[in-house]
Amino acid sequence: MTSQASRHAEGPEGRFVARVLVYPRAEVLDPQGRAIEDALGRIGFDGVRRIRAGKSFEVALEAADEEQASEAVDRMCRQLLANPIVEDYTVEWVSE
Amino acid sequence: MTSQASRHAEGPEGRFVARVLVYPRAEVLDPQGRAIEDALGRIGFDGVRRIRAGKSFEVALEAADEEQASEAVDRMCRQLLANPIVEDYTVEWVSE
Amino acid sequence: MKCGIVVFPGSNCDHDVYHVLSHVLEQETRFLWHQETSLEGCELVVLPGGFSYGDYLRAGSMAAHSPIMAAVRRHAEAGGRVLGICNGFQMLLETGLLPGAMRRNRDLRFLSVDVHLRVERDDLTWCSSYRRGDVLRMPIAHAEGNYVDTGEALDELERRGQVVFRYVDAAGRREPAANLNGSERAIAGICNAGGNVLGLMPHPERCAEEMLGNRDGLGLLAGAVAGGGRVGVLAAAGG
Amino acid sequence: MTTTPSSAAGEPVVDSALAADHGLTGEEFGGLCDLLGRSPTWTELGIASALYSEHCSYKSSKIHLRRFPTRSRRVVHGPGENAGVVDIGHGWVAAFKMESHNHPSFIEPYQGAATGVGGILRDVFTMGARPIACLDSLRFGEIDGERGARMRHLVDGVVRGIGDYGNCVGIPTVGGETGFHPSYNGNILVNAFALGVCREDRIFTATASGAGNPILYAGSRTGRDGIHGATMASEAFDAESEAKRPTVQVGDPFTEKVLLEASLEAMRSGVVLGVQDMGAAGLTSSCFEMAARGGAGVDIDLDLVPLREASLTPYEIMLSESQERMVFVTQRGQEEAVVEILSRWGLEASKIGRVTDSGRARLTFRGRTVADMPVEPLVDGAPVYDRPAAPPADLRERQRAVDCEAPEDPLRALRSLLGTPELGDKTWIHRQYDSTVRSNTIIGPGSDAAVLRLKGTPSALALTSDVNPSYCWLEPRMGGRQAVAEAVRNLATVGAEPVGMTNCLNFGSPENPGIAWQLRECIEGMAEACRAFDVPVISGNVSLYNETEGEAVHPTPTVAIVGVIDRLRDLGTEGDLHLVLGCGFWRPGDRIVLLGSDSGEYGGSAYQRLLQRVEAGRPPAVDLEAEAALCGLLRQSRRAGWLSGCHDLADGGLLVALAECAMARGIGLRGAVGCGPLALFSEGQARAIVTVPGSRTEDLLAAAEAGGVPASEIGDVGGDRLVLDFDGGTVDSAVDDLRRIWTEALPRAVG
Ligand SMILES: Nc1ncnc2c1ncn2[C@@H]1O[C@H](COP(=O)(O)OP(=O)(O)O)[C@@H](O)[C@H]1O
Ligand SMILES: [Mg+2]
Repeated sequence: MTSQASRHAEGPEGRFVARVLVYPRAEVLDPQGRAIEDALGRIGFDGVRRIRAGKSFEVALEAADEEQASEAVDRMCRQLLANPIVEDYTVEWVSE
Repeated sequence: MTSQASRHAEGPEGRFVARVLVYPRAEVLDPQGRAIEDALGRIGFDGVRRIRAGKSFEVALEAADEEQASEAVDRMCRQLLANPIVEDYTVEWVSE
Repeated sequence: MKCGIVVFPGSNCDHDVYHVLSHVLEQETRFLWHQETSLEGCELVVLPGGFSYGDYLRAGSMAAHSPIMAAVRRHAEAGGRVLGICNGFQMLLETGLLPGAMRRNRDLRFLSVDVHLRVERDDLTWCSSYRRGDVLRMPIAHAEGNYVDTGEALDELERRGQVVFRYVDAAGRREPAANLNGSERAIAGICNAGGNVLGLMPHPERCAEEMLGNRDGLGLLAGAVAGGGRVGVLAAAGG
Repeated sequence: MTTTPSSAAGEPVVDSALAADHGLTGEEFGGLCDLLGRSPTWTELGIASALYSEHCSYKSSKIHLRRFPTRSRRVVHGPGENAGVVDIGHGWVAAFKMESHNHPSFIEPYQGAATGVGGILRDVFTMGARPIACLDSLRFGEIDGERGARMRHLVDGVVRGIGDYGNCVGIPTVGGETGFHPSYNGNILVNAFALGVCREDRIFTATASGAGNPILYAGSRTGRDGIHGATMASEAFDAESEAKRPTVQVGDPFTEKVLLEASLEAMRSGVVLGVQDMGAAGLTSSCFEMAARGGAGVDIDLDLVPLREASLTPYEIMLSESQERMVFVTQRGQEEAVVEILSRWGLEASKIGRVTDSGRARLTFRGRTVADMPVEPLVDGAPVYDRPAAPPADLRERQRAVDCEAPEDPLRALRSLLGTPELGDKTWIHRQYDSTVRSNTIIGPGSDAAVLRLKGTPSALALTSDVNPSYCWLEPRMGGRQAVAEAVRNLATVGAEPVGMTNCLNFGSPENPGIAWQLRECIEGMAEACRAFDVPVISGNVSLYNETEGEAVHPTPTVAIVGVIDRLRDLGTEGDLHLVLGCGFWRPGDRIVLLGSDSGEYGGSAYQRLLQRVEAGRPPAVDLEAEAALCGLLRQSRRAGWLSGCHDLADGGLLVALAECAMARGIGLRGAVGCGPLALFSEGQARAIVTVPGSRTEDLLAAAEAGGVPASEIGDVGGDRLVLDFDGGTVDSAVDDLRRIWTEALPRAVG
């Protein structure tokens, strides 16, 4: 559950945009990823080694500063966007 | 449908890892994003301006070179991973 | 009429359609495996409901690439009849045999309820048992039935009269509350320009016998096998 | 393979402390060492702890379960198989079972509930039966206000999980029940039931036989998920359970669906001898149980087990509870036919070992013997405990007589009750379940019993699940009886004859004498009722240790009973089958007749609990003779085609039942009863309301009299108001008004 704040993009008036990526935890079955792998194989993509299928959220929020924004997004992830029992999440900051 | 190949990460033996992000197109209603906005509001996050909810895939593949890898991932997106009527996709390259 | 029902891994309404076509309507009916490349002379091809490939990614997206779909496409392009029910409708969208796409239902939940449909066209063989304006009751059971397309595409669809069924209330009125999955223009079922390919979200095969308390769907399946020959459009009913 | 098994470098040293960590008592560990003639290896310890867990061995409940009658002329397979099997006529049999997935669902509601459905479906199709229906019985804690936030999340996740799994596999969920009570705040209950049918000569059992025959592994690969699920289900919750989170299994309903189709096809092929799914304790229980049934042994090469991660240890491979996996034993030399079928469905299959006549399970891994254990003594010789049982210290206090005040305004009381999640409409839940796929559903969720036609026969099956935990908590024996009686009664409302029962016994820790007593008493009550109604118990499941920090759930012995309607057509002479068999008024002018008489206890009633906010006294008495008479009368009237509708009286009593009938289609009634306002809410048992056309009342009343069932005409169906005169006043309300309160109750509560 790494929250790597690589680059905080601060828009006008303390507006931040985070990108949250949520994937099944490594040891947890990812049936969707498997199904897509198989399907790509059937269509003839044979170089594919592995697919992980996850979710991605773009969160635009206002906050006083980077730290607050970061803290808020982290809480959102834990409370709503990701299910820590079966999923890992990462947060990145993007410019608008 | 931008395919911005920002950085090609080449693993051993021509192994590449792409990150594909698929979001509902701007003009298409994003019911899931809206639902998350509402839910975040209900649990007291008030700085949130907007959420876009999409999918994210990590595609590990083998290819002769960057160009082939890039071309293959682009085809995957068009043929399977995204539905152009309702979705846009972007491709990024990540190091393993 | 010789009918074929395509079985994909994850199809789960295949036997239900088979039951109605074969036992209720007494048609020569067979299953077609998704890996086959020929339709074995079937005049009506049904893509049944279910969760082909688990509906992972997007409903119908993976089935659209099955080997048999090339044959289905040729059949459709030659004017042959293709009926897609629920997951089958989603496949028709994913293959491009019908225009548009599906999103998750408006409230993001699976919906298993009876809905009312208004018949918008009666000049198609499919609807030969109904009259325009008829209100039918049919079950829906899906999580991704929220039909969408671009504004222009929808206008085009309407202009060409390709909307065959719409969600309405019991009195036949278009009310937002009756459009449970949130489909654009309350679209429940559409056909292609030629009228020989039909897709709809509700399940006519689940309401085709008196014993189940509802026979409103029988007409559609009867229409699907009506007329004989390879023509899917009702012999030029002047409309 | 004669080397003595040993633990490998890096594996923990097995001693009694480590055994204790695995939930084995000193005595159990000693017995294990004696049995092996040495100290077990790490892998063997894992295996033994799983087989000795409450979940697999039934060590605390076995002694009580023997009380159940398990035989009848219809029973084909009783308890002991993956699912019980009964003859349902016309050459068909039904296989069914119920199972709990309580602990996993509390930890991760979506996956917990989903994999619960997956597991019970596999239990059914391993018997060769095609699943055709599911039920789900759910118990949640308080969902109101701030404190209910976590519970609302659980409700949402459980319902989605059940729906997504069953919907994808394509098995309709046709009924169930949902209850809310603070005793489930720390432990919710998720009990899933599945029913399958097959031709009588096509039934399979999970048996490994014939030395040399190959053992095939099929389905998903083995991962690290769910290791020790069976042990976890055998422990009470505490703060440490949080740390056990990674043991949650993730289900893949798509793989289940193809596994189902491929398995049934393989079983039809004629080369399969035995089939077993990998449920709790995964490969361990499947190998040991299959071998035990066949009186055989097995040699398994763990290097051949398909893995998701190469780093799995033998211990983990044997205990993984990865989902959607099966084991097949085939005729020697014919395994290719099965592999071919599986691969056509896109499934991996590999030969992992063979049947032996050694009576032992020998497991090798990377050239080393990692376990060599006798099968039979571990499976059938698992410890059996007769745990001390005594009435709980507070039983007197629970059963103290309390005065139940009559409502000043019965209509207000009715409205309050209909507005609770307990009595409110459950459509919000079951509309997330596909209830009509397979096109057999005549009556789905929302009635007393679901009814499914059996294609190709003139008959139908009816099914229902019931239990009233408050009754069981106040007086376990009566509660046990009542659960069975209510289920039988629900079946009788649609004219079905009960043919078999399954159950799921959800209790707290059996090491607490009060709870051991509740368990024994509930079972005794259930068994009494089973005997009275001649209903055999053909399968079931026990879930103990449903408690958190000493707070146990109310005793919840969930009962599911399946019934047969021999000639469906006979029931429909008064209208369309779905109208006549569903509960709800539909034809103005029909007479309403109340059958049965009130016994007058209020303990545990909805009125007492939800409006008076107490839970004390005696629950309604269950007079098994009166129940049998009522059910006999209902079946007779159904067969004769007299009834246009029927609904039994249960939670909430007479007024709630009448309101339910009215709300179903917005058609009211005008009637009168001779009781006071309180009795409108009595839950006196052995009662039902039926509707009949005027021309049939004579027949019905005469039959009631002959059968010794009290009967009184209480009014007529019609109008859009519910109007009921009682002794001292009148209840008068627009049906629409009640309906609005009732339908909004649950959606509002779950937010
Ligand atoms: N979790 C559930 N899943 C499916 N159906 C449910 C569920 N909970 C309640 N129902 C349906 O709601 C109706 C009312 O339930 P209940 O009050 O328990 O009925 P009864 O008292 O007749 O046993 C039943 O038809 C039941 O099948
Ligand atoms: Mg009932």
